[in-house]
Amino acid sequence: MENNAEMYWTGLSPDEAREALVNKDKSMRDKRMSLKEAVDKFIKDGDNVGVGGFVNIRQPIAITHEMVRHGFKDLTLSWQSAGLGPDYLAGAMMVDDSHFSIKRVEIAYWAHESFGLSPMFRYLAERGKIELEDWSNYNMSARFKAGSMGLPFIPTRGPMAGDIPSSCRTKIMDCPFTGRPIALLPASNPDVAIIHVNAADKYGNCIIRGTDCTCAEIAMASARTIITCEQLVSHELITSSPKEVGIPFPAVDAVVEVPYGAYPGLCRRHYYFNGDHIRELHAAAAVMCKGEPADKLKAYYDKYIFGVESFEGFLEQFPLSKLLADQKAEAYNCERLA
Amino acid sequence: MENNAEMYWTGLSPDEAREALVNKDKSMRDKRMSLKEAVDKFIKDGDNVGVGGFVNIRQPIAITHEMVRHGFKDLTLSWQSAGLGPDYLAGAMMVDDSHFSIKRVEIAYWAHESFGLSPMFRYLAERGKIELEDWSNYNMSARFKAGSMGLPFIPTRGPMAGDIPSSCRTKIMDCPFTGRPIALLPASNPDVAIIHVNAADKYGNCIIRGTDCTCAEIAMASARTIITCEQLVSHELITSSPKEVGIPFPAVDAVVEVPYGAYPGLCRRHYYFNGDHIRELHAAAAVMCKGEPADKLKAYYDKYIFGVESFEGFLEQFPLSKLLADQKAEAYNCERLA
Amino acid sequence: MTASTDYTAQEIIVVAGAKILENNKIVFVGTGLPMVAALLAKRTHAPGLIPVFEAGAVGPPLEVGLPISVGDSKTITGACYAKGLNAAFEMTQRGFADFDFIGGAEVDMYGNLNSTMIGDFPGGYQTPKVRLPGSGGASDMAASCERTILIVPHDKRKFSEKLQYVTSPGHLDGSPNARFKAGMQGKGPYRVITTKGIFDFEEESKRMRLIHTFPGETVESIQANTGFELLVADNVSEFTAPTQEEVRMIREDIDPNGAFVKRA
Amino acid sequence: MTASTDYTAQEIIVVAGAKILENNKIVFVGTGLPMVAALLAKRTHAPGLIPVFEAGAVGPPLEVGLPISVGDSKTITGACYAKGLNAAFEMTQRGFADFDFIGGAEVDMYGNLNSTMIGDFPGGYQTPKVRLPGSGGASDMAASCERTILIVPHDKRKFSEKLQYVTSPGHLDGSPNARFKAGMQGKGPYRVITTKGIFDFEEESKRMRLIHTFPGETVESIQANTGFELLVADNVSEFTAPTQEEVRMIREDIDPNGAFVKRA
Repeated sequence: MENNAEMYWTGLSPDEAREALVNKDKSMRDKRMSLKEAVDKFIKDGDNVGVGGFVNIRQPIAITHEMVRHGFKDLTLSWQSAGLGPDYLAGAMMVDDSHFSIKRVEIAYWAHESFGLSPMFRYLAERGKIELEDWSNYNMSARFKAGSMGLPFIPTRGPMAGDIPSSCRTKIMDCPFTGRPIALLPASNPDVAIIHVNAADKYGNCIIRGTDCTCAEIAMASARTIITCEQLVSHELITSSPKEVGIPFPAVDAVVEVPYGAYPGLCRRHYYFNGDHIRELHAAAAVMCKGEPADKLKAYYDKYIFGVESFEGFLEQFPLSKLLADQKAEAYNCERLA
Repeated sequence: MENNAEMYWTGLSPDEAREALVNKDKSMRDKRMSLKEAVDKFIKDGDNVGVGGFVNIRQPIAITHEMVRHGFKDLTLSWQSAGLGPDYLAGAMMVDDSHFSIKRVEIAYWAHESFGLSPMFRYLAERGKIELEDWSNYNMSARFKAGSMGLPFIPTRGPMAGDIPSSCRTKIMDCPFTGRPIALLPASNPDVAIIHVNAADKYGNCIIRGTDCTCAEIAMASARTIITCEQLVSHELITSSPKEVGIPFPAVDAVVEVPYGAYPGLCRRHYYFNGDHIRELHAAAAVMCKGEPADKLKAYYDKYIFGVESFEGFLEQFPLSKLLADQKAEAYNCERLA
Repeated sequence: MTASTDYTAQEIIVVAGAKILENNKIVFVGTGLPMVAALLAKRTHAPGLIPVFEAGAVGPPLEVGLPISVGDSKTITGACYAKGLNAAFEMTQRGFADFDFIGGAEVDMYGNLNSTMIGDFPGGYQTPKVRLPGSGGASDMAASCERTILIVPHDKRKFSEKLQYVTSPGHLDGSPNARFKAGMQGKGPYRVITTKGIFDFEEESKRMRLIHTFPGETVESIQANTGFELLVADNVSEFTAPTQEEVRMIREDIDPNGAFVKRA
Repeated sequence: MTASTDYTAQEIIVVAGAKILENNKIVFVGTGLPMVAALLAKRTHAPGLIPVFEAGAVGPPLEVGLPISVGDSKTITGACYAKGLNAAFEMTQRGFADFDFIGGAEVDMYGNLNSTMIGDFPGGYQTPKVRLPGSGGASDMAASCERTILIVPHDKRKFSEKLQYVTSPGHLDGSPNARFKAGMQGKGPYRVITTKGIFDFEEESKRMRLIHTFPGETVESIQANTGFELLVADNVSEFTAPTQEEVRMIREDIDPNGAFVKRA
């Protein structure tokens, strides 16, 4: 096993992550603010940003739009599997990398399952514009978990062979109990977590429906956490079911109510995918992979992101009938009385 | 760090634990049976038994009574903090160690918080009648967690100094990422888990109210799991809230409906502690610490355990008014409409 | 049970995949065609099949239809357990998955799989010729599920002597106990389903072995489209063409929108 | 704010413990008197105090009364988060606990605590003279919370030069950065509350230092009952006796059944 001299931490080192929490005001206080304020206050150039959700499920889309409007430089992005969230950030870099830039990604998967590959990922990766570090879904989930547990590393059994261990900072050691090889993954403690949830109270106690993805781990591993929620609800309602709380308030710094905040992705109980819009975004980026200029993508950003004040302005560009249809499609998936 | 040559596994080694699951029928099938049948079928002499619950909360009391009636030899018992469950098993050994015996305990705490020390633990430990291995609550919880994760060990930061590391099989190594010492705890994979839950369906999907304790980890780490539940409910009801399922069916081998199955301890939403009865049991054992014979404890066992056919017979010896009062006390703690 | 005459390459893959899945077993289902195959199996010979999806869902009945993501809301409804990614992979690492079922872009004779990049590794890792999505959970499933079922479109350049990048470990270099020695669990690659046939792995050498040719293919035509030397089972046979009912189920009931099974 | 004249030793411990707890901080509360003190603090000067209990509850209002176990149903009601033991300790290890508050049977001058055994360790470990309950979560809290508050009944044999067993690590041997070097986190022991007074730890030496005497005690009487040499703060002062209202709250509102605060 190699020694630790060469280890570099992106985001916070384990000791820095501890220190950040020690110095944090962990009181139960009102954390509501505008999304603009939250992004301005809690994200900085050069940050390692942990992205919540999974592929196009409950991705923090509203937050990424606000980040694009704000502009950031040299971000490191970390997630397990993601689609739209990073697409929006990467697309901004493709449109104007003096306004927005990603330095590095630490990931397992960047694509869209049934909606195909990410042209943004292909464009940036194939041109060497971002540093890549490949892990697996469990690797990245376990790295966030280690970070959320206050551990410097966590062991896993996979993937133990192949080229992933040579693409990343995992270390293989012989287990001192069994003698067999085991992987040790360094913790991930992002500077800031961006997470969309179903419901939250003003203190930041969050309820997630459907898969938790790795959201609690990312929030609790990070030094700061921005939460958007479909519904801002009373503390009394949230705490009437303590076991449903997936992220507790001390891990949260900002709470913003943003209905449809994961759209055009899916948010369980609220809306299903808008595949047409995902394809519209991709079409605008895909031509750049073939060497065309950024015009089409710039037009998309001008229309949907730079041309509006807030995420509500993005939503207003969809016909109401489409938003209602996507609500209805999801209502079929988890039928319940209103 | 020492090498692995000296490592001994109680219960299953990591490779044996994997093999046990590989060979297991994991189908969704009806697992209902009598408690007698479950104990007879799934517990064997010499087993490492993982005990669910925490101190006197949701301890698998009905299962321990049935185990006592059955009689077992040379058990290893593993838990984080427990009270009544192991008291009943240890008391049986004090009454007649040719019928029931414990060889070893791997634990963090054996006592009763506000109800005082465990005279059973004092009696057996101070006379050298059981092997002791001391860990901490997090240590034992993390060991079960490692077992449930299919890992041979899990790192923790505590307790890193003091005498616990010299009382147990933890190993301290220098973290290959930070250079600082970190504890590696060997996984615990018991032969059998004994767990009481609030509700289960016939396949073994379980819902736990109040603290989960370390029940899911113990069940999923063990080769076999016996579940008793306050309520046996339909699969449809259980799966209408998939996120409330704490233990999924493939981890479960037997499901037995046993109302009051954690009594005289607490089960959230069902009943609060019966402190008087805990004290009655302890009084019968405490005199043996002072050198008196087993008569009083034997009388308790003859009356409450050997003298009855099943746990219902134990319950029948309480006045209905007391059972209702303990229900009512708990109803105050978590008031809700019926 | 009339044989279909107009099934597509993807449809026969789905039917073959479904048939390999066994009733009452737990299968960790990767995204894409494996999801369609699992649903077809569940609605035909394997109603007791227990699907697990890496975003967290265990054992959903899938009565609300085909998920188009392994995190789709449709995987949660009626599930027996639904936490997050860590919980799903921890169960797998523990040994709760009898099978995993994954797809990839490039495979070698030992069932190692590439879904990361086309290009030169490690030299060109930071500037891949084609950047693929990456492992997702496939490498975790391949490392820790008991037996792996692979889907790879059959193409000479994709059935390679040496992969450009090994994302999901299979039988590694085929040496005895290679997986165990590397620290992994499970028996590794079990079946490969391609657009041309079905393969298993010979016990001793761990090399890919043709066991079924798809209609219209021969041992020779398949070898000709494979970039390494195939083993051929003694009793190699033709895989029965999908029935009209199977094809109808795929087209009308299971994937009516062509989310994964393309009509073309 | 009339001073009480009939408070008990346990009652002054509870009042002192409550006063050390700061509003709006997270305190990981051990079983016994710390629970009573946390509830008193929450109902007096520290309504924003956030208790965490090791069985899993985070931030309950405790409006349904005093839990008699750290896993008591009363800790769950109205809590902001409630998983199990692993989750509670993982949060602690991460740094979410400003304080922990634990009791023990034996303490040394560096705030190391014994709650495991009386007897000879390691020789007599398997046959202890008195077997105590064991660590529970105390050693985990002591290892990973930011600052530790200890309660130990004051007795010469229990304030020992050398502990019979070190369950919960404090400042270890008092050497510079001893905790950090051992791999732990947090600043370690912060206050000790006994039946005779309140102590902190001197910055350099990490040795226990008397800062407040309880009414009726003097520096000398306390040293006489301590098995090691105490440091004494320059400005040592007498701790104000509990008020009648504080005593009433403990007896009537908080622990009316004497679950932890014995009347005798």
